[in-house]
Amino acid sequence: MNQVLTPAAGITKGSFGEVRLERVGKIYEKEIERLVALDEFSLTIERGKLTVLMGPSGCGKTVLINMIAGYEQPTSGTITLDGRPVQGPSCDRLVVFQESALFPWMSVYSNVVFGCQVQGIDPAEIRAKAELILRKVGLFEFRDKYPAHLSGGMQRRAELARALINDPKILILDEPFRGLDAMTRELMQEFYVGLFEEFGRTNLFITHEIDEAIFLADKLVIMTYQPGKVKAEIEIDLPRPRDFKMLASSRFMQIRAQTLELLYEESSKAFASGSKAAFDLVGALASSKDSCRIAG
Amino acid sequence: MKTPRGKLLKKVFSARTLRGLSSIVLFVVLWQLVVYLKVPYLQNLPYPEDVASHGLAAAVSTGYWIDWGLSLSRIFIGFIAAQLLGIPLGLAIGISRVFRGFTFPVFEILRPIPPIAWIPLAILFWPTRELSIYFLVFIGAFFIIVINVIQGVSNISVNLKWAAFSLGAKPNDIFWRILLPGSLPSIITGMTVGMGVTWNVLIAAEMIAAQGGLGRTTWEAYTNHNIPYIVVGMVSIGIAGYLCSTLLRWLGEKAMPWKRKF
Amino acid sequence: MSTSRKTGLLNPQIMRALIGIGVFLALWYLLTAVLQLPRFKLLPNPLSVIAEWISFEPVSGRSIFTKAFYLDMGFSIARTLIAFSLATFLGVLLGLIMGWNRIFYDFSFPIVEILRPMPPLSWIPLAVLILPGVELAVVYVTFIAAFFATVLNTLLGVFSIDKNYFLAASCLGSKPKHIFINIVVPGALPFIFTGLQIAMGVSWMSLVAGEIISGQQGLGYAIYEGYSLFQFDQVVCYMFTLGILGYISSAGIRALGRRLMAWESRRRGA
Amino acid sequence: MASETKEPGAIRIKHVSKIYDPQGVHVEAMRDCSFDIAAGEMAIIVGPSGCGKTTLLNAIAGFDDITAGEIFLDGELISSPTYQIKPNVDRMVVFQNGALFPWKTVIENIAYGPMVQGRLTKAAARDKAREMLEWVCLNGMEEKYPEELSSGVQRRVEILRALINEPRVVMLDEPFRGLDAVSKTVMHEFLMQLFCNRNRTMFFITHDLDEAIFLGHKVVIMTTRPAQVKKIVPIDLPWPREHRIMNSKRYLELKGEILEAVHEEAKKAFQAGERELA
Repeated sequence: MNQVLTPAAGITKGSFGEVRLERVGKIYEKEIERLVALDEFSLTIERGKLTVLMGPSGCGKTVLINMIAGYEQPTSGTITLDGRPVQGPSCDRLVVFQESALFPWMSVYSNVVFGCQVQGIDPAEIRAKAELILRKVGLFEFRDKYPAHLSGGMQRRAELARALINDPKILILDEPFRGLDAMTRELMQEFYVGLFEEFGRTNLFITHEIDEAIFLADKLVIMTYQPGKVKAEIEIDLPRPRDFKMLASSRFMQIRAQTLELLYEESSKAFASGSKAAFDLVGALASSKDSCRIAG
Repeated sequence: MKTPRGKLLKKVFSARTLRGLSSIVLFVVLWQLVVYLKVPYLQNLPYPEDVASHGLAAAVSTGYWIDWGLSLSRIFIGFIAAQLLGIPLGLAIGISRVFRGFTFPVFEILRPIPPIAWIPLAILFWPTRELSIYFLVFIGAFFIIVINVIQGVSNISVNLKWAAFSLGAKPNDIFWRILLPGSLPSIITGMTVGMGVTWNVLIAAEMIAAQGGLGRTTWEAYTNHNIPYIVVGMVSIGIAGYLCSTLLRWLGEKAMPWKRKF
Repeated sequence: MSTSRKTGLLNPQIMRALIGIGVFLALWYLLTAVLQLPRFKLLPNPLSVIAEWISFEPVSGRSIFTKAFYLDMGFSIARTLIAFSLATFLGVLLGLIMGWNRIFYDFSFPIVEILRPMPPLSWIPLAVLILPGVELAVVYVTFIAAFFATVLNTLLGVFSIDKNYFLAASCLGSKPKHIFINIVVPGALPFIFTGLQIAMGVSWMSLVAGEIISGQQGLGYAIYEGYSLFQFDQVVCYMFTLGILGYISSAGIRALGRRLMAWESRRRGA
Repeated sequence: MASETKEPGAIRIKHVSKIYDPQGVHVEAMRDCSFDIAAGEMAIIVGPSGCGKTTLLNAIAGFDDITAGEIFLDGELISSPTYQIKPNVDRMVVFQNGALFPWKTVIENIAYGPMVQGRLTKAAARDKAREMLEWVCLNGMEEKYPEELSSGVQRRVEILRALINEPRVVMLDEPFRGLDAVSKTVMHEFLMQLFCNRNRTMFFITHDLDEAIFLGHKVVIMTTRPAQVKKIVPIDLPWPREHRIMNSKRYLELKGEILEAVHEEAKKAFQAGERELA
């Protein structure tokens, strides 16, 4: 897949944005319940860097994305993009969703050009741009197919193309490779990291997979469980361009062990507070306390 | 390598096809036998060949085809009216919470009333019998389509709407390019289900109140004690209903190429 | 604090519903009783309908205080109940066996497919002629309506079961009867209940038609009788009665389904 | 707890091939696969998606037939083109997407096997099931339905449901797919402990190479479709293993070796997949 990565003039470089979250809080009030999803969350998503966010389920990652994208408003604090406050959805902050959000009733081509079309860009320009980007992601021959007729990996590439053609200042990816089989997932990571290394752009990537996180990231942010806060920021100093062989490097394994430790700590806390998402730890904590040993 | 023809032959002569055919033959033989042996209650059934000869006689008569035309035109007029009113109403209820709050309860009060129970009021209200039958057919399809459209709209993933907003879509784009195609599968389902109910309602309405039509001739065959023709009528209604559903399925496939499987 | 805002009559949800219903009734009244527009003046107005329904001495002889009303209801309910239970029993059984046994499916499915497109109501003349007594004919028509809906949904239900459950069960040493009881029946249950919901709706409709066309007694019959005797208030009363009964019966099925499928409702509740 | 027979569960796979041919679509899933799994060995199978690993599992379990070759279990023929032994309690499968019966509670699920086999009465089977749950510290889960549990716990229950039948071989088809890193760690420790105490032959399909090396006695790498054995890598790390081992030099060497082989096949498979769709 690397062979398709030749520079394409249609995708402009340099529209890098910087997102600053300052003491952001988000509280949900439902009936009598009061859920503090985020509390005093401060983070800078640096210009041109790939920031990866991890944390136990239910730590407010999705809320965070929704607020950066402008689908929801924070209860307190400010979110700014290049110094200007974020208000409502806009095409300078595009999200690639967990479950594919390609419009199933449009062909790949129509999906990719949708944004440009509704913004009223000149059709000839759209066509040229779309062709370039479709070739870039290796989907040019598939442009007339519907999303359901593509493989999972192709769908993800189509979605990346739909976002990139609009030249967003920040690209937000919410567990984009979830649901793909392990093999496709690894190849997509390679493809995506290649794309990133070529074009830069500010990226925020959310994932559950520890290997994926370390393989991709410039900076790894680990969140705490309810209320969501920044627990740790780890600079990933693996050299770029990244290569799959790094997965077997000792530096990689070191970072992995360190990250796992932090995540385990958070999951235990989540488990202790009764989160169903951290349920997997049941039995594990008990057996580690030696209160109950497996005996043949 | 196998030739396509070989594949076709294999399919035609597969165990499944043979079983299916033999079961149909068995069914006809059993029917014959039941009548021949004068099994209690079922002895009044006509012989299959009687039905067949009556069917053939009907197929070459103009009156029979006029009945087809009458029934089909009633179905289409009532059905299309139901879609024309039901789809916009469903979309409006599905999109606007406020509108839903006002209209849905009334809708829910009227919906459980069986369409056939509307017959007397329909006859009373509409100036002609024909109009009242259109109305009944309309009622049969209307509630189902509305419910399905509402479901269709609310089943559209919020991510799709958000994605469209992010990409710069205006409410107008969202409606025409997201909500409408997104609820299309439910609309088609609603139409298919509605079509089944509609035929049911039409037959009852024709039996009770119409002049001409497949339901009416079946009923007249009953009053004349022409039992083979009753069966001919039933089979014709079955075929007509089946053709209508097939037409809808075909339309659905045309309208939703993205759903097609390879 | 925030809870108080959402409950009570001031809740916008309930307010809107009440306003909606109020506007509907007012409009109905306006059209039929006040403005008396050409065709509308033939229809009964809501006040007279309600007055008739709760009157001690109804003109039609039928209100919630008369025996006749409950007799009509009883007949209809009994017919539906008999037909529906029979259809459920036979339909579920047939559907399960068809879905479970490939060979039986190959033999029986074509026949089901041939008989199914005939609307249940087209059976009325034949049923009246062949079956002794009108009562049986009405029940039969109601039965046929529910039967096919149940068979098809049960069949779909069995086909919807994840193949892995069958494989896992065979690994665990199940014999066919175990697979039937432990996999096929519970696995198809969600679809069976969808089928029963649909079947219930169709049954009521067919019942009414059967009663109108060939019946004696019952709500459908009374509706038509009311029409021929110019008791239009009674017609509307009975329409709503049918609506209420239909609603209650499908609610009953839903409740039963929730009880039988604890694993589903608990998941949703969680 | 161990069965009486001495070290049962050796599998021999000899020249196995499988061609699918439903209605003339000719798909060669496996070609001439041969390898052995010793009794009590944890054999990990890795290879690109859709390469035919599951086909092999189905053949051993008796779910599907093969077109050529033979499979033996403890010297006894269990599958050949003309002869197959039906799925049985001596070969248990834990499925990819989980196959706990959603309409049965945890304890009913575990007790199901011994009950339908007529080995234990209902009460005895439930007691045994409860004992097993306690044994792995999952007590308190008895009356829950599977879908109320997290996927990690579901998987553990499913493994218990297999083990209660004392099978000769346990086959796991990507059982920990989709779990997050922490849950996976818990699952690995769980399986490690189980394995150390109740030594069974395991046939374990996975994509996660860390999982493969951490748990396996040997890793069998398959090629893209039609599946052939590309390489068998014995894992010579000492038992029992702890996560610390992942930083050892030998571990990284093994991982590098396997990574390269798998990656090569994955790319081939991927390109073939794109061609097919075009």
